[in-house]
Amino acid sequence: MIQLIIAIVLGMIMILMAGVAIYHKKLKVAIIAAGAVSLFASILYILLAAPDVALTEASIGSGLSVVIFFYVLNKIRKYDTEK
Amino acid sequence: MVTPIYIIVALLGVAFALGFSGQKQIKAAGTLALGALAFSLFVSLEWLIGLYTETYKSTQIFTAGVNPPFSINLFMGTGEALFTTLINFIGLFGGLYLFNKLIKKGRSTFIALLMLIMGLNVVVMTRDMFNLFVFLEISSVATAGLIILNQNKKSLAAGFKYIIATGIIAGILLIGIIFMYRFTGSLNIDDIPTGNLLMIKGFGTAIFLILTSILLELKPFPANGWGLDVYQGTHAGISVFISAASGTALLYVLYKFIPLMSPSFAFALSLVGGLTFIASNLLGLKQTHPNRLLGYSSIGQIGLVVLVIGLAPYLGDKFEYIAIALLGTHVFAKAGLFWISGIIQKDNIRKWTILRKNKLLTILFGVFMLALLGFPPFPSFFGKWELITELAGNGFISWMVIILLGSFLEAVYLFRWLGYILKLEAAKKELQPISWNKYLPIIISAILLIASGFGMSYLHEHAKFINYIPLIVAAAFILIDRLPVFIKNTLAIASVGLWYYMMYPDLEEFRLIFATIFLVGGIITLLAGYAYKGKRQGFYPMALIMFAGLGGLIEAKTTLEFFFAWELMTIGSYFLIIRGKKSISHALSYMLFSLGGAYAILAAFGLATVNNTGISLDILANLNIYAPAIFILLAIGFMTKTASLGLHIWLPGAHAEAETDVSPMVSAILLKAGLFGLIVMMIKMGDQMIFGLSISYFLGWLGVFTAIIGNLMAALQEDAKRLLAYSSIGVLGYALFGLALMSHLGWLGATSIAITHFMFKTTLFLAIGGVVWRLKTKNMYQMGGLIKKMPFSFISVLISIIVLAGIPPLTGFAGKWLFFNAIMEKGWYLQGALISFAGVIAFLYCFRLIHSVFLGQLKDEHRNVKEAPFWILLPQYIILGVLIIFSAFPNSLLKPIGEFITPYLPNGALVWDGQMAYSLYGYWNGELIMYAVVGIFVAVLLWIIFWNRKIKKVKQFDIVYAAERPFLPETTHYAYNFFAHYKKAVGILAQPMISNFWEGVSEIGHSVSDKIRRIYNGSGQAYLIHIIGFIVIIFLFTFGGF
Amino acid sequence: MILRNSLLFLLLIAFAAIIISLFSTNYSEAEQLGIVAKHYAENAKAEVGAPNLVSAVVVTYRGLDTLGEVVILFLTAAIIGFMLKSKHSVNNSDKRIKGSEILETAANALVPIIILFGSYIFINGHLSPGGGFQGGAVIASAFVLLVMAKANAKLSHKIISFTESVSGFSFVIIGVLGIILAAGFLDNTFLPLGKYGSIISAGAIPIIYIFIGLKVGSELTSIVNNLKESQNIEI
Amino acid sequence: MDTIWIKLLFSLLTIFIVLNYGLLLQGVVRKIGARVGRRYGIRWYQPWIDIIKNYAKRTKITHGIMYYIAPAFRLTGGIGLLLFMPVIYGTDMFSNFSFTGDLLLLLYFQFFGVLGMALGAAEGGHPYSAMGVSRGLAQVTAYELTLTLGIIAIAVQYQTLSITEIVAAQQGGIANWTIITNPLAGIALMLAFLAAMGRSPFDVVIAPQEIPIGPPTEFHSGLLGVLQLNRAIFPAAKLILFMNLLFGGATDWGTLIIKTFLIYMWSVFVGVAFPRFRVDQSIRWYLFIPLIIGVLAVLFMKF
Amino acid sequence: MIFSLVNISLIIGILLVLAGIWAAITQKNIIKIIIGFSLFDTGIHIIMVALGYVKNNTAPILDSENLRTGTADKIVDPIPQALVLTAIVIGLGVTALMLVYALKMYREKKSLNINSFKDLKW
Repeated sequence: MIQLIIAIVLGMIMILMAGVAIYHKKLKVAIIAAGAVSLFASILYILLAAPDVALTEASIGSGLSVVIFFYVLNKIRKYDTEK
Repeated sequence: MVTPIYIIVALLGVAFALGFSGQKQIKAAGTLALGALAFSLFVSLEWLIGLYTETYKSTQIFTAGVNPPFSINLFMGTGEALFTTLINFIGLFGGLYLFNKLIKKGRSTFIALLMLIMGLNVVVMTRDMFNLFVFLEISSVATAGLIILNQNKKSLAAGFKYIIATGIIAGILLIGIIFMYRFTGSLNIDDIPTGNLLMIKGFGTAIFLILTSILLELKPFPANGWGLDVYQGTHAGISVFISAASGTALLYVLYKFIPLMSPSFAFALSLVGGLTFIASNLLGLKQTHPNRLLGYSSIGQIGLVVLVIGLAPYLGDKFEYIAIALLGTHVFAKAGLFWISGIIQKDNIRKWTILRKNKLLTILFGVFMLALLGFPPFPSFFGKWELITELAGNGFISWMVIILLGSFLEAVYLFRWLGYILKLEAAKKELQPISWNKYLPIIISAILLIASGFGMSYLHEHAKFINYIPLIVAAAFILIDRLPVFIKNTLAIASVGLWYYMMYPDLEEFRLIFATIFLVGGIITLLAGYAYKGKRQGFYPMALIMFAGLGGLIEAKTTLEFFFAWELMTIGSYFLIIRGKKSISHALSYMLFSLGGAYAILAAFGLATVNNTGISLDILANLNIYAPAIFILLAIGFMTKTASLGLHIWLPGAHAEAETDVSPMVSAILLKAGLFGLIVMMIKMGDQMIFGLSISYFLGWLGVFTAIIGNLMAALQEDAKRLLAYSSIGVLGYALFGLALMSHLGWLGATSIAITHFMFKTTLFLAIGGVVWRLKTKNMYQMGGLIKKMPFSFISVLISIIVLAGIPPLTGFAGKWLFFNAIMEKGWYLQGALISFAGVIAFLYCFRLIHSVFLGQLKDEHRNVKEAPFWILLPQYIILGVLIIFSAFPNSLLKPIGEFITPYLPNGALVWDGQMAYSLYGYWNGELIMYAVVGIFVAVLLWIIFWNRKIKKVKQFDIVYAAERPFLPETTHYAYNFFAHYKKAVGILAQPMISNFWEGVSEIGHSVSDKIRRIYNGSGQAYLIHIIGFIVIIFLFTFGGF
Repeated sequence: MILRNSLLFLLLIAFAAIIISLFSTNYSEAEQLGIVAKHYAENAKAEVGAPNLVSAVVVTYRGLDTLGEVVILFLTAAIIGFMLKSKHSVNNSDKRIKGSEILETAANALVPIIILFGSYIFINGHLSPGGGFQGGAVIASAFVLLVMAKANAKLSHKIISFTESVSGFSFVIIGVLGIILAAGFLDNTFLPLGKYGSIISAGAIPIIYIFIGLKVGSELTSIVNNLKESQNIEI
Repeated sequence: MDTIWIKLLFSLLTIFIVLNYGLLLQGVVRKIGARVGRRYGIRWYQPWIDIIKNYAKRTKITHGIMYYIAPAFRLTGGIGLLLFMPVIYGTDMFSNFSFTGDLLLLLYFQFFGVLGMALGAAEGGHPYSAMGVSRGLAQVTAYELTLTLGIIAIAVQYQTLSITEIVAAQQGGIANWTIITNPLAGIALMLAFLAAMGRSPFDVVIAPQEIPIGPPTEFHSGLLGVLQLNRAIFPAAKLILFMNLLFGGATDWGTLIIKTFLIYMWSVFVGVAFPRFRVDQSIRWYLFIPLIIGVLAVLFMKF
Repeated sequence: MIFSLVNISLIIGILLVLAGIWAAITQKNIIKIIIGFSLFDTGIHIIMVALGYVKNNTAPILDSENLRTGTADKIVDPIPQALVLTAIVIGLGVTALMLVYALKMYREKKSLNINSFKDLKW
């Protein structure tokens, strides 16, 4: 039962975060929100008895891919300020 | 025997190993990569050969040492072997072609190439759905990497659109796969149950998602904007992989899933395929960017194969044959075209004129184009034939129409393009030198295309009897194209003559007559070729292909052979016509009308197989419910060649612009092919009724109007050759009318007109051609008075027009006399009166021709003109000799023809008494009339000569004039707008209504094309929406609701 | 705009309806494993010898997929490298940005530990959750940290790509060894299965995971590195 | 063998008779025309004088070979037309060469001379000649349609194309003449006949009253003489043709002369009464009323 | 029962998928579109894992306990998890590629608006 509640809460947060990711004006925030969706997803994976997936999602989905997003964003911003 | 897994191992291993190499060893690394590709090609080819010769058996390849479905397994059967061979071929030669470019860009590009090919290989072989997904992703990512080879704005935008589109498609595929796993507990394709489950939602939806995403990868209309942008944005060498390799692999995946398709999905699939085929070819009409145009064509071709896959259950055991023929052609031809495009690197098809600086590439371009359009002897010809036949056999008329319409649209832009290349103002720049590694792939594709054409025909139960020798002989002339005209002409005459000689013992009846017109006529017109100097490159192969087609028509025993020959003839004549100076648009319209006609014939032959066994021409005699439709279709097909009213607008330009000796070939000889077809058709089918009315009755009226309009238009022309061209329309109108009479005398008249038309039109075209040859103008008002300079040409024109006009005592009268009697017999009085009216109109242009060219005032600049070359005169006089003999002894010609006709139409035959012919109504003695006329003429002439012994010849301007004497021939020669008053009186009939109609049709097509293509607005987002929308619509279509 | 969005929304609803129709007839919540999964649960010990079934599936049963997955990363890394390679490389030494000292020191201390942790994850992949991908990602994050902390740090492309190639190549070779020595491509049983549940067991799985880990790590590192280096290089 | 020579002799006789008759007709008609116009007019034997005068000219010029032989073509056309037709019904000898061909032969052979003439005139190089030919041909096409319709109607009526048989079918009194038994065809043919005779209102081709225009413009002396011979024979031959088709033919020369004279008068009267058409007008006219009559004639026969 | 863990996860997954698609088809910013794709991917992954879940079963790591009690099949389905592993990595690759594309595209046009890249059309 507790699992259910956690799952529902997680789900609500994820949907909210997804909304932020889509609609927030600042790309930085949007990216972080998207990373958060991934992070919460990995918690959900643990609930779903999938530790391997959770580990992967955490390290890749909310880790590396956010880093890459930021690198690119940073690069674009830098370009803007330089020119 | 090498396990196919080594394809993966080799490609992967080399790709990983490339990481060891630095920029310095890049050449070695590239060579190694090509080596790996060559190895894969070798493996798959070995399997293909082994499986085909049945030395190998199809094999499952297990991984992980566990049996499926517990592990991933690959499968190598004939299909897989064939498809991996195709893919690896493209991989190897595409890599070779791009070698220099890839080396410049570094090893990553080689990695992408290797991975793309490996991915596609696995996609073809795998039996595991998730594995399919992974390797599809590999190939998508690799493609996305290759697209930006040039790293410019366009390729970036295109690549991004490609990634997001394939990304969303892959996601949907993944959803489908996971649900499929959820429902069946297995990821193996072979474990998926088939049957009625497919229509159940849930399970059915999962299958639907899988199938639809595969379909989407094949770029179906309208969810294909991303694909088109990629074709346009990327290097042509990369497009080869996308079009030829990826498309091929995905089609095979679709094929693997055939057992899973529900009938409604299969129907949706074929509908999408058909729509894609038509729409992308329609949209191609307005396209000028070569790569995007090829993209449209490519998508269209793949749509066609999708259509075939959707119809697979109905095609039975022919399915594979058809699909492979169509796909094989697509692969080789499209690869070749893209490769050529990569060499040319022009962004507008109008700038492609530079291609013709390179003869070899031009020939190859033509080969690919003809192959794409399904001309013989390429595989798609047999594929399309079988497809149409099978569809007709199943009664799928609308599919047939879709396929033929789509092919036609494709032909429009491809031939327009070919025309631009061959005829537009040439670019000044030379083509860059092309390295061997760019040539080789193109040449090999072309060779394979031809070889596979022969292969497909060998595999076909009927096509294997096709006589290829004439075609091979014609092709051999390409090899000796550098020899001088004299040698080639002699060889050409010898080969045509030899063929006729060999054919002769088998000839009988109409086949004898038409074989003589085609081949002996061909020899006579070829004689004029000796007048040319230099090499005359490109002429002989094409002329001989045309003659091969014409002879093939005679030899044809089956509908397939007939159609084969018909298409050959069309190609050959197209290339002959386009040799003319301003013939670019005329050649195009010739080709389009011919193709339209050919498709009508194809459809008719297809329909004829319903309820019939075999494809012998005799099945036409034993027809089914479609008989009237077949009759009409065949008639339309043949009438495009005889240029009957409504289908004639191609003719004047095409014939008028052609070269001196080509005009008689295409006019005097080629048009008869249509007549021959009509005769064959009518002999086999008799007359047909539609809504209780005889179709031939309509044909009769059509013939009448063709004759009137043709002759009237001829009378109003300023261009001498155009006049003759319109005259051909008119005369062929007579012939059509005669055939439509469906009576002994009608046919006799039609046949004799066919023969005499051959003779006088050859003579006229050669004579006028000789004049044009010397004067360099075709406008009659710029000529005049040439009787003094070119008396021999004059005499030949004189005799010819007397024959043409049907004035006794020459043989043309025979036709008129026969017609009149036939009309009386048939009771078609009004038509008869009109047809003789048309005959009188012929006098107008006959006189205009001879007057404006040979009589009247000689122009100053023509005072030193010489008589036409001997070799142009010689054929004319040979023919004239024959004409005079036929005139004096009409029964030498008409009696045997009558005997040929009697078995089919015995009633109302002529009764011969020496040279005296009796019909039911009248009588006629050609010989005595000749004697009488000649006698009177000689007597009168002698009288004149006697009385005017001391006659004095006056100078040119010594004419009766009231006021000051004229001194300019230009103002004195009454030739321009010669029949102004006639135009005023009946000009309303000469309005270009038919041309306007066809131009309107073309305009509508193009504007529809322009409207529809606006859906590809260039935004990647819009393309995503198209994809989602496409899925929804197909879902609704398949399931009829959510 | 509103009209367009509402139309798009309708389209999305329709698409949602398709997805939901997946649940309409045959779907029911799973009560037991499917045939294949059951086979794995029962026979994995004998066939593969790895307690972590996910690893068993990833590395052996569906080894070809994993190979493909590695290939995708490899490809992306290669393509990104190709795309970001500038036409004329400018040395922007004057534009160096000083990294924060604290970060630098912390990074120096953390990086080896993280790398060690990553290696642990992939070496134990056949026993516990985790494996080559996760381990590789962790290793990569160590380098990301390094790169972020030290503005001037330069990772050698050569070493990265060498590691990448060696590990990838070895993966393929192990796969081929499976054909030669055992029952098929990527069959892990050409090495002894060893004691169930111990580190050195499960045939070739740990070895493959090591290579996967190295490969994924080096590939991800190279992606980040390429991105980073391209930062200071202008068009 | 003998019959051939006898036939030839009779043919020559036919030609001779018809020639003189034709010249006489010319003279008489011109006289009548003048009298109607309140002029004195020529003498009735003026045509003979004209011919003799032309032959007697000493300067003879030519523009070239085609010009030179054109009169031969022309006269051959006229004589041929005459000889391929049964002139006097019932006599074998005055049927001349009509056994060699039927009505169709005549229909097409009439163009033989026209064509030759046109060619010769064209070689003369005078623009008026070419213009005349152009007009003439255009007009021919117009009335030819009506003519053909009429002839078809007659051929259908009698189920034959042989003139001899057509004439035979009309024997036995006026009531059997085609003009009575098949009035529509008769009217159509008589309308076509007007233009065939080349008289006003359809005489713009030659435009005889004005400056010389039309095919013979350039011809002089002996060559013109030949043409004049033809101008006598050719119309007469046409008259005989129409007589044969519509008015029961003739069994003796007297009947022939009377009938043809009367037929000729038809065109003369029309010519005197109506002003000249332009070519395009005459074409339009022929493609309207006479065409409708012709079509009706044919339809009438068909149903 | 509707409100089971699996069903909730599935709903979350589907909503994420839809949200991702929504972002991809409505947002003009390329980075946002890419974010949409990663949401789409995450959603699919959640669906996949949820579909492999068997109620009350343990993670697919067999310890001696399972083997001894013969309850080896009391685990959740390992296959979807393995597939998701693969899919996540693939997703990362594709996302990275898209991002680099975005970067390069920005360099070309100084814009991240997807509608600025309409040079190729029709």
